[in-house]
Amino acid sequence: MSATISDGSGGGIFTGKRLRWLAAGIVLLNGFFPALWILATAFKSEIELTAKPITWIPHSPTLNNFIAAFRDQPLPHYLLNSAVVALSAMALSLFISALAAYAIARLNLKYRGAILTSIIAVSMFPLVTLMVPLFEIMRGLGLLNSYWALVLPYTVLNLPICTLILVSFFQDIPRDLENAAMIDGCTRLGALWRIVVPLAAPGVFTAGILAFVNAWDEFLLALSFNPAAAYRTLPVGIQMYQGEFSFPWPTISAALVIAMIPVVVVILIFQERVVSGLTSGGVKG
Amino acid sequence: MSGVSLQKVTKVYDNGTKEGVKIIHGIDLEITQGEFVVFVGPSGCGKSTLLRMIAGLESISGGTISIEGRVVNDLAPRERDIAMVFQDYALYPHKNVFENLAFGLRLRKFSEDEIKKRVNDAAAILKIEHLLERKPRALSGGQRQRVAMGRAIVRQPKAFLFDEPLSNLDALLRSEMRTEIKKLHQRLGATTIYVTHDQVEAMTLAQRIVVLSGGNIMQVGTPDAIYNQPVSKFVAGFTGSPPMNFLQGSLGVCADTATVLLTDGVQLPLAASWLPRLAGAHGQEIEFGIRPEDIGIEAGAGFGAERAAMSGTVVVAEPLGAETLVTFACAGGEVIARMPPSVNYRPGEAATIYVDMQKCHLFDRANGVAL
Amino acid sequence: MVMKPPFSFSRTVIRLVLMTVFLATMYRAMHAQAQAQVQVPTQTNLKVLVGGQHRPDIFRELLKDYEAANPGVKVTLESGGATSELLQRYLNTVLTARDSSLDAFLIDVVRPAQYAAAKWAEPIDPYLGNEREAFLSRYLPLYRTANTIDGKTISLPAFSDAMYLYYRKDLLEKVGEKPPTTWPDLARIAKRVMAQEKDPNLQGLSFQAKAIEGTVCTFLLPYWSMGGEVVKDGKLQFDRQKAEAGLAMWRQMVSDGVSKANVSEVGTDDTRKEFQAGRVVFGVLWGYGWNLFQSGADSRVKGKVGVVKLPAMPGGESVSCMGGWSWAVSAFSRNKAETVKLVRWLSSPEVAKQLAIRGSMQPVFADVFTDPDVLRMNPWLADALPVVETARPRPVTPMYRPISDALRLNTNAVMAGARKPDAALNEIEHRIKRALR
Amino acid sequence: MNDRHTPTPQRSLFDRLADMNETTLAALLLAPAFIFISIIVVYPVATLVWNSFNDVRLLTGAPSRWVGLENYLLLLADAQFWRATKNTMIIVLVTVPGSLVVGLGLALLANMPFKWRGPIRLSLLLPWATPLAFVGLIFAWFFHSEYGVFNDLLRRLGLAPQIWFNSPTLTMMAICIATIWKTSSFMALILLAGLQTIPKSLYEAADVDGASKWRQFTDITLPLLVPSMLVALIFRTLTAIQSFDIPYSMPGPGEETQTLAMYIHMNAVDYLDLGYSSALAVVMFGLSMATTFIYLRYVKADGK
Repeated sequence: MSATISDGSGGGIFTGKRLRWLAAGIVLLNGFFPALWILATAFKSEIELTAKPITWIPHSPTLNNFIAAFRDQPLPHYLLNSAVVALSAMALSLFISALAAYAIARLNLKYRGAILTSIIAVSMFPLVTLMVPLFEIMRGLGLLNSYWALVLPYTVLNLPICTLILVSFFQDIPRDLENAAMIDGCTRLGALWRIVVPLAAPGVFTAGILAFVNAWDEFLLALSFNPAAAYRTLPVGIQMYQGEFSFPWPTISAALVIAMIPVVVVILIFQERVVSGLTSGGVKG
Repeated sequence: MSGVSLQKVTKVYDNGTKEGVKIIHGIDLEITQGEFVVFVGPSGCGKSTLLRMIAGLESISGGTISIEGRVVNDLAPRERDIAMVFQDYALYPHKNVFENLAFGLRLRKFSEDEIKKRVNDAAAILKIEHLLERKPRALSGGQRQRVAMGRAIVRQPKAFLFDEPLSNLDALLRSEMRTEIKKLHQRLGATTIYVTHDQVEAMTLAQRIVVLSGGNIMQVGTPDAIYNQPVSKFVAGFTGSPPMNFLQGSLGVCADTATVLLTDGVQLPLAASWLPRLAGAHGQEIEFGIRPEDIGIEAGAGFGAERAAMSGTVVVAEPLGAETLVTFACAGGEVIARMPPSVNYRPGEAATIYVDMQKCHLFDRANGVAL
Repeated sequence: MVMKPPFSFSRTVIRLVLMTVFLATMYRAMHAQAQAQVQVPTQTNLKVLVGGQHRPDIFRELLKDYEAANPGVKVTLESGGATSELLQRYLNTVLTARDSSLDAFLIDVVRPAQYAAAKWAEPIDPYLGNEREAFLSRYLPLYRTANTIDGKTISLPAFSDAMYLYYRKDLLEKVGEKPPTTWPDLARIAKRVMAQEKDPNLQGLSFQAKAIEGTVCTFLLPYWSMGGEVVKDGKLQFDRQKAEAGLAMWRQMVSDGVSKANVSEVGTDDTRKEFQAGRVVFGVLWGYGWNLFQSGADSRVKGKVGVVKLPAMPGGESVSCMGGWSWAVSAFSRNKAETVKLVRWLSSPEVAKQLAIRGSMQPVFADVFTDPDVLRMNPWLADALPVVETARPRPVTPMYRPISDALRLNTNAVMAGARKPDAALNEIEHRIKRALR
Repeated sequence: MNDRHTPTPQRSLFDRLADMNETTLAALLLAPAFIFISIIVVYPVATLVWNSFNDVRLLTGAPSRWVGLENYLLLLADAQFWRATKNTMIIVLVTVPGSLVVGLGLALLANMPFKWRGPIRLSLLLPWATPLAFVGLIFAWFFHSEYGVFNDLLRRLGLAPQIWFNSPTLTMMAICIATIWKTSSFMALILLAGLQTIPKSLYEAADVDGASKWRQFTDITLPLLVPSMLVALIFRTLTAIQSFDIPYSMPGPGEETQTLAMYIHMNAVDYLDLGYSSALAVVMFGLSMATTFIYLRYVKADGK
């Protein structure tokens, strides 16, 4: 798939309907194939799984794997942990980066550029490099095996992208709207929460989704800081299905399917906003 | 009682140097309660800054501003009890018209009944009752303008501030809204400060005009005073459309006569009333100012007794329907004259024009001050 | 600017926060409730961690007996990481964090040195008082030694294990061979059996070369057999020639077609499954295989399995790799005395007998090996005892983990053909030296 | 009419805070961000650098000890460090351009006028929203030598199936394919954003000038996409240097396909060797910094 295919602008080389179908096919296949394959695997029995040649569509679909997925590991518990961690990290990073972004975008700041750069520089620090000292800090604070152990680092790791997006959205909002609100009776912060932030909703939304997905995605810190069953997040929990001696693929597939459902639902509901938020210029920095 | 009072108000921006950049140079101004005052001046003259300082949107570097006797220097905008209409209206895009109007009242914890009453009253005054449910983006420019004003009205504030509110409207709507604003002020009688760069708005709306330039007040006065007795060439050139004509010359003053000597040997006799003011001014370099409506093509009626004739060449004639503007080249410069529509000049044609010496203005060429 | 439909940020944030708080509270409540049910004043709550492979179900039953006999003590069982490494990774985090929530845990027999050095385990000796000698002398000497570091009893043996040679009695009888005593002998017999059976699915020898802990033993078995050592007095003592010969022996098995070409993908349970399916003549495997071969529902080798000690290298001695697990008391426990009491019970002959009967886990007491009740369920244990008694412990050092990695990863890479033996040995040497620096 | 003034709101302490001068307010608003960054980034980085000059091995139980550059010297002589670095660089060099090209392709395809945009969008978002650890598991399954779909396809095409994870090269290929799949969709989203900001009139003008579609692509689309691409590339490169989840889920033979991040993790969590892992981390941080600076230099040069 190379650049030779099309210029992409308003049709380009792909003027034919058939070619357009082909394009749609490629994109859809790329996006959905792994998910569909896992879905199919989740309905296969252990015997069908090891059949040769492998089957593409389950011959005798079974729900046993889903039952096993719930039986072998506390899957709902993992889902809950992931949700709590990702939502808290998202809310916290939105709040903190909204304040910072407002200061950078609006207030009379001397070293505006340097401040923004230093926030963005956070993303230059690889997570693994921070892992060890962070582990020490969490240990010192007694936060290992707790939600905070993940919420705090995820919040900070999301600050660069959230701040970047919010700054560019805040800058697009006419200053006089804020002035009007202050004359109408708001404090400066009141105007920020009542007028600026709601108007930057697409940006807030984009930043929020990115923050959520980043936190939902994270594996390394979750694996290292919260190994206890009570605080395992999904990516770590899914790894727990494998045993000393076995790797139960159908059960893992079923667990993956269940784990992906909330995300797919979120995407289905918000896809419009995600894409429009990303395309309205926020991400381009 | 004083509506808004400015005393030695200054504004200095920090530009890294010790002194900073001075934007407003010690403004003194008293605006009485209920008065409609217009700040006018070219862009960059500091009029908007001054307005925002009154609103509390800009800090005050020196001096005091008080509203109805209360010093507001350190008060936040919301505590000053003022309302402001912005150039781009600044309507909250995510709230409908009703909520836009109600926002300020809600923040002040008014009862729901009171809010409804005030919003409906304001809407009735502005004839926007049918728009209350709409979002700003579904409104036309003129409607947005009305909503912006409505938002100011419902608050019944101590002072209305307008920041070039009509500049985003097309010419027709602009004159319509101008009339509306004037009517509104007559109806409410609230202290109003209105910033514009448009001298027509200033002339039509103001009870008093404040002409600003470079952060200084050039002149404060009624529209009539500003128009007819400008204190400087700057003020004179700022009002009127087309503006006042200026020709360079010098003064010839004898014991009982005074003459303006223009280039190319043109001499215009000044009225005797000038003499007391021109003692000892012989030979002074001046600018001779005359408004377009004070130039005629004949010595006939409508002009004062003392007219002076000048010969010139027609450069261009612009018929406007009710009148025709004719540009003449004469006395080393160009003058525009407001002529009746019946004149029929061709470019290049030689003509004699008559200047109403009762209405002429003389300014010191060095500092622009009126003589 | 174009504005989106109404969206109240503060409302959304409040909702999210409320939702989060709600979820967390619900979760906490669930937990608190679970704990409240058992919350009786003056009660001691102990938490014990076992691995996923340690039959938590059996332990749970046994612990009920303990609770019945000790009113006022409530024991919660948590089962952690599925493999020895994952379990240890979990314990690494918990213990570096000085977390007091776990009171006791099962640790691999290779780890007491690490627990002693890191001071993660509470030495048991002070709690034993005068009984110390009498108490400890009951254990198999090898296991007593393995859990004693610098004269301190770091942990108490839970069960033993060793690597055995499982073989197909039926197939060997067909060719009239006895179980082999040397590896070349094994290869020879395997080839004969394979030639006889002509079954393309039958392999001669199954052993593990996947990058798992068991592969450390794969490396060590021939190396030890020739008298090699890895760590002595905290220093590396590496005999390259012996190591090279050992690896060469395994590679020979593959190149002769005795073992599968993809042996680098073979893990412990792959050997078990294949042997159980009747596709293997000889299998190198831990003790857990026996029960499954003899009584597994789908076993095709019932009554056809024999167990002997592992073959030796030519001219060398027969050795096995010692396995097993021990109970350690957390140094951060808040109820050490009670926990020691529990752990003493857990490592007692009575419990060992129950574990042997119910889960065919190998005891750490000679007399339990020969207990008639135990032998009725696990007749093979009679053969197992001499193997266990002569098994060798893997290197005893706090830095066992990096040494283990060096050995198994390199063995795996060599067997996969991804690394030359020479390079692998260089790396083993280098990494162990570094770990022991 | 001014007989009924609206009451002035009460000035609470919060209001006073909110009304303070802008610099103080700005400092207050920035404070939470910088406090968090200090705790989660600055302090750890400082400890990291400090630890890298010490022998801190929790497994030995010995107290930590200043050893100067010893950890760095060990690192230079450590074959596994070099191997892990090499693997990491391969992943960077393959997957960064790889996901850019695939992402560009997807963006161009997705930018075409479709009636049903929903499924297209979902298919772009799905890989992005699938956690990396899941992607690793899923692709490990895909490449399974016996039951994997890739070998099935090879068989169906009449080609020899491979034991992917027995060979370092094939394992790296599998890791790169999985990584590109996961990352190209976000790349596509960003590039799609870039594509949609290119005014249509430019293409209309080019049509009038008689430029071919290909010329329009090379002379309009690509150059105007450069800014979006650069931002995407910086972030993509930084994450590629940190590759952990996917290689961790798809281990090759021995440690042949270990990445730097995995090696750091192993030394830190499994060996509890904080000194050495810190030295490794400092080196990795250096790599990230260097990469960023190279990009920034390019951006600056490009800006002129």
